Amino acid sequence: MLPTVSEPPAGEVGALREAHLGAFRFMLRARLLDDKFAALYRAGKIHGGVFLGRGQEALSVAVGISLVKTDVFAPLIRDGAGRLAFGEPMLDAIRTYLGSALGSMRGRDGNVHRGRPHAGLLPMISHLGAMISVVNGMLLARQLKGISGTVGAACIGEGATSTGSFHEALNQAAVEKLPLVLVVANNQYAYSTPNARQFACADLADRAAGYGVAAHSVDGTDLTDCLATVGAAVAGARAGGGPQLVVANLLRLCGHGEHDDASYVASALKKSGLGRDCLKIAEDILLREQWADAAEIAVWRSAALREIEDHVAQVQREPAPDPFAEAWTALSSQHLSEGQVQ
Amino acid sequence: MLPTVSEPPAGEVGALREAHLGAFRFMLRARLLDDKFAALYRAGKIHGGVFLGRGQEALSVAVGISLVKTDVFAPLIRDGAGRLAFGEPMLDAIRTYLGSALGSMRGRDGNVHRGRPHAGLLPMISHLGAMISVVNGMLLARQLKGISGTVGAACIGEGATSTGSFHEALNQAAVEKLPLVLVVANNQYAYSTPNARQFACADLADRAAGYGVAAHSVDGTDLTDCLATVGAAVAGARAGGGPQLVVANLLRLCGHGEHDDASYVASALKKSGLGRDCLKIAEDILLREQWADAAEIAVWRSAALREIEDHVAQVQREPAPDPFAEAWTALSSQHLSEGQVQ
Amino acid sequence: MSITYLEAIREAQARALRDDPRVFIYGQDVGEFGGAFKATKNLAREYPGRVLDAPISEDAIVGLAVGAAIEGMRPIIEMQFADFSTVGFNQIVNQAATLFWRTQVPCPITVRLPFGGTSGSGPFHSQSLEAIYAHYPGVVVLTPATVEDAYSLLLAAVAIDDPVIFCEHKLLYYHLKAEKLPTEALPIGKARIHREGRDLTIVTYSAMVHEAAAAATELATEGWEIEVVDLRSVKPLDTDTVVASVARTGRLLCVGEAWPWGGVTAEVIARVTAEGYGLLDAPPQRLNAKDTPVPYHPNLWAAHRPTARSIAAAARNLLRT
Amino acid sequence: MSITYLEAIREAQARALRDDPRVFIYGQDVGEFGGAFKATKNLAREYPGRVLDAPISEDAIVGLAVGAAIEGMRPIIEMQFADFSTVGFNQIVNQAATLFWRTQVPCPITVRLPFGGTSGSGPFHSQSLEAIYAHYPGVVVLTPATVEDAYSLLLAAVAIDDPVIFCEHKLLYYHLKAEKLPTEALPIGKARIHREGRDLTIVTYSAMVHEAAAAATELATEGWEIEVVDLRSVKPLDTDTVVASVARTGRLLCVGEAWPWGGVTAEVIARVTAEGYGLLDAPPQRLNAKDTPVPYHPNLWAAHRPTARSIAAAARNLLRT
Ligand SMILES: Cc1ncc(C[n+]2csc(CCOP(=O)(O)OP(=O)(O)O)c2C)c(N)n1
Ligand SMILES: Cc1ncc(C[n+]2csc(CCOP(=O)(O)OP(=O)(O)O)c2C)c(N)n1
Ligand SMILES: [Mg+2]
Ligand SMILES: [Mg+2]
Repeated sequence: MLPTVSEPPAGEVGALREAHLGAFRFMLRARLLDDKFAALYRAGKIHGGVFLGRGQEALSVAVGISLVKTDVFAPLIRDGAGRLAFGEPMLDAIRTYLGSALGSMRGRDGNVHRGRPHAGLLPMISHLGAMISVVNGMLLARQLKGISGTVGAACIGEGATSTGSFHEALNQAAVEKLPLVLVVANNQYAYSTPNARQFACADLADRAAGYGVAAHSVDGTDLTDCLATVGAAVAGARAGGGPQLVVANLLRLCGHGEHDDASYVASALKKSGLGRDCLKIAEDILLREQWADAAEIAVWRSAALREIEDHVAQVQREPAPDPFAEAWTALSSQHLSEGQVQ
Repeated sequence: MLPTVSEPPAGEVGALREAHLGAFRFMLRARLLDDKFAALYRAGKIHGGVFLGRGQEALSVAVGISLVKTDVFAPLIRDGAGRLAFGEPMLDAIRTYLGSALGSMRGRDGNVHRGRPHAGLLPMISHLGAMISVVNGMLLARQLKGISGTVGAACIGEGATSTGSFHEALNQAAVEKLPLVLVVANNQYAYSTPNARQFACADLADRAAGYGVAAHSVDGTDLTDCLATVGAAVAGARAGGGPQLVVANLLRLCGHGEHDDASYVASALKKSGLGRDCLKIAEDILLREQWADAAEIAVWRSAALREIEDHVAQVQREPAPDPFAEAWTALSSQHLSEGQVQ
Repeated sequence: MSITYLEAIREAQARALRDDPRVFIYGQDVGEFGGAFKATKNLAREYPGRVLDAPISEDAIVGLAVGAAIEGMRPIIEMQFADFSTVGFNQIVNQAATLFWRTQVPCPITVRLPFGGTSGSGPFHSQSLEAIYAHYPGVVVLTPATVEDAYSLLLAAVAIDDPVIFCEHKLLYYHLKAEKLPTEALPIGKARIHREGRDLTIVTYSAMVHEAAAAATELATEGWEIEVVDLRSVKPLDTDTVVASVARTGRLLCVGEAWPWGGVTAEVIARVTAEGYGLLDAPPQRLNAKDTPVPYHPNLWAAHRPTARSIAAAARNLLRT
Repeated sequence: MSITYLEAIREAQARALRDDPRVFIYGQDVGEFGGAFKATKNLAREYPGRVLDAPISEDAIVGLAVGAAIEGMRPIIEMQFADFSTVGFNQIVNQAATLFWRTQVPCPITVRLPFGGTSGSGPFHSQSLEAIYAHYPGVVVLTPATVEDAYSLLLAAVAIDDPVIFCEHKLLYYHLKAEKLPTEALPIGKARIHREGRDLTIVTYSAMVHEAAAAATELATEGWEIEVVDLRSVKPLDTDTVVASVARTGRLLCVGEAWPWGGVTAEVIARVTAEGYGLLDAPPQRLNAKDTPVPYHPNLWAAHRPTARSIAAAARNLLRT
């Protein structure tokens, strides 16, 4: 059963088509990049874990595509698609996973822990929920500097809604009426933990009223719904509507990380609507609406594959970080560094 | 304008009368004890701060009186009345404030930081929100041990709802469906901070739905409402209804502590219904319902004053803690104590 | 048959559950899934209702454990990584660690911290926080280096009436093996001579015991006899055993995988110089991780922490002094 | 005219707000109310929109500061008490302290911690957490002992590009006075000889500088000349000045108000014995608070922390060695 795209006014059809086409291509590139990381992981070419966004690309891309360059974006572990859409160079992802000295994290941090704060792209720390208040701070700073019209988006999973950080930050944003868009991907599991052990409310969107923020629910498997709903949330924040809580329902179509076979995922869930593959659904929309045909999609796919292979090949030739060239200080004020005190 | 006691079925009038009379006497004793602490503070007889429950006695006593001996109670700084009702000896309060070596805290901790864990009365640590999950743990332990019918109540102010601990603990209780009664005294200020800088929702009771717990709102100035509403919440938890969130509206009729003149409290609030003195209202109820007359109340008052003066005089003669007799170890396993390593 | 460090931790928990009805386990993914590292594998099935999945709420996780302990239970908490204990920090250091001192009601909780660096884990899945917890009064901090100690110290941790921070090193989980579980063990608070020697004492703990032992082996080929002391417990810290070793060797090198400032190594040196000053033939030295977050890339990681090679180099320098 | 330590902190903030539009203040009750201790008195009125009351959300408070710093602001955070920073701990040590190292984007935030014991404040309003923060890479930890340093170190804290934990001692707030604010000052990272002497060096910081000085005065009547070194900054720690002092006196007593295990005193001794071993004529000693929470009752509190009297006694012992 395909989702129905509700009839938009004639003039907007072109925009809708463009948005879907753009989004789909980011999703496709993100999926293929994820596949590559999985393959590199299996081949023992990646140090540490690999965390994929499979099944969450529609939601993630909707966030990235709804933002503009000057916005702030704090993606989390399953946001490969959103990152690309926001403008993260694919090279950053590959370099960080492979630990290249030329990457934005220079081998100091890895995998999904990457970003460029001055480009508005925050590099997550692992502690769940901790990035949201950082987004708040960037938004508040802009208000203090008299910059308006900026939006900040933060993505998290439903498991992270149980953190104190989530609560404090959402409440803080509400008190300051900041243009925060907080996107919760309810993918039914936090690692192996099912929702029944994570929260007891009927719908996480019910939390919004308790903070005094706007709520949006979205079918995370449906690109059209994601684009519309996340787009509306971002527009609402940009228009001065204060924080927006978006709760998407979907299913993680992979393990928590590539080391995890996810055998604990209930088969009823896999078979339910939540278990649909958003990439497949998006492709079907394009075909049905005749926004693209199979041949075009095949071209995009092979272009993306080539792009990925080229980048990986390039990064594999790049230098690894050199411990002897490292500054080995965590301070920016070099003169205050304690250096080699052991 | 007096609150109206809605007509109860004939058989319950006696119980209602008894509840009001009992509650009023605890409130009165708590108020007079607070007055004494304030006087001792002004006389320089108390080390550190003094924190009063003035204006919050009706709510607090309703909690204490709704619990039974085998329940768990985690009061906070404004719960003198609830403590007495739950069975805390008045001596514990005085000894802790005066630092007597014979008090339950033996001079190690002071003022409102007192309790007897094995009597179900938790001694708060200062970090707001931190006691709620401890109550959860006691309730869970009882479930594990097969003990049923226990309720645990935790009191906090509206300011503490902004802590991550509050959120994590309430969610935890909801997931485990624990018989937790979480009572929020929304007294409009957290120290000097007004609600507008603390949260942005219309009503803190709106938070309940986001956790999947029951909500109760109550006029915290009205003893009758407090007894009914808190009583219903406790009964709901005891009956297996899971966590209950009670939000009371009232005003702190004193400074944050006795060092604070509270000049920041808006006079409009003081003049509003929130600013009514719950003790005065409770007295008016007793008189109007002819459950007590002025003479009886005067007798209770002087008995309470005598009790307080006697206790204070006794405690002032008690030994102060002796540093030379102190064990100076924080471990229960004495043999693992590092002793005087400096 | 052989048993790993990780299996020993699982077995200790199984035995604690079996022998003591007051024990239960609480932490993220510890139930049906058996934990991120499988330290609670099958325990939920074997002990139904006593191995509970927690929400991602470290503060409430520890708070709940304290409450349960007040009621006489003996909870074992698994932090998914030691690094995440920072968000449960307040409940550990201010709630659990102060309870007995304030109220005379003991707080027998065990907080398991899978800790320490492994290649490719990066700044937030590699931290060594033993010094952070040991600075606070009211806690015991254990750092087993061997399969035997992983087992017996964990059982001891669950048995004592105080909060225990149980630092189990992730690098040892799968690789370190023993023939069988021990039937007897040194008590908490006693250090152990891991290897005897007479030229220099290396005091260390946890995974670094093995780096130090490798360094000692290397130095043996150069004719040096290095004594390696495994602290086992960093709080309490067995100053007597350390001082006695220094009395034999005259030289002290303290090695830790944690950051330098105020680490175990500083504490050991402060104690030895106060109590065993005359015993030292050369200035005591320490070797710690570098004072930066733990890097992701293996090249950087290997340079960030002490290794057999850097320990041997430091020891050689000290032997020459 | 005279100015207190607390007023100096207020004045430093006023000047930072005046001179640098990037500065703003965020914390509970810091606005109209002027802060629990009045360290931001009138600042909200004088600098409208730049002194903001925060909800009771320490984690989000610090997180917000980091975000603002990324955007080029220089936030000053007031924790109501140092003790409550434990619930903002993770954002300090894992977010703020790692930002520059991970991304090369500096994180110029100042976290003011009103800290240290005062009579009647009890276990949760008295803590000294300088060693906890100093253990982590990526932070600077300052501990002013004088009115002048309270002022100039706070200005320096706001000026540098790294996260600063600014430990201001509550006991000094009202009682410690100076004639006027300084116009020049030692930089961050330099210790100061508070009092010269040649028989023994006491290394300390913050309120304990005054206890040590009082002990020195007492010992002077017995003919001893005690040198008191005020560290000013515990991270970085000015080992050179300390070692130079020990070179003059030959004896070292380290004094701290924090708990003993892994405190500043252990760190100082580890450094001095590594670098200045031959300079010591006697074993270095330390004197810290006792290893329990800070007690409420004045009798217990006075025995829990080092005082002029206990410092003098420890110094006498050491002088006799
Ligand atoms: C504070 C904290 N506790 C524990 C973890 C370990 N951890 C990493 S991911 C994860 C599960 C996250 O689940 P969810 O938020 O639902 O996101 P998802 O992985 O499903 O996308 C956990 C527990 C962490 N990163 N941070
Ligand atoms: C985590 C934490 N942060 C700050 C404080 C300092 N503090 C003590 S009471 C208080 C105000 C509490 O307000 P509220 O919760 O509304 O309770 P009320 O005093 O109004 O009864 C604050 C900020 C604290 N105790 N704990
Ligand atoms: Mg999830
Ligand atoms: Mg309040």
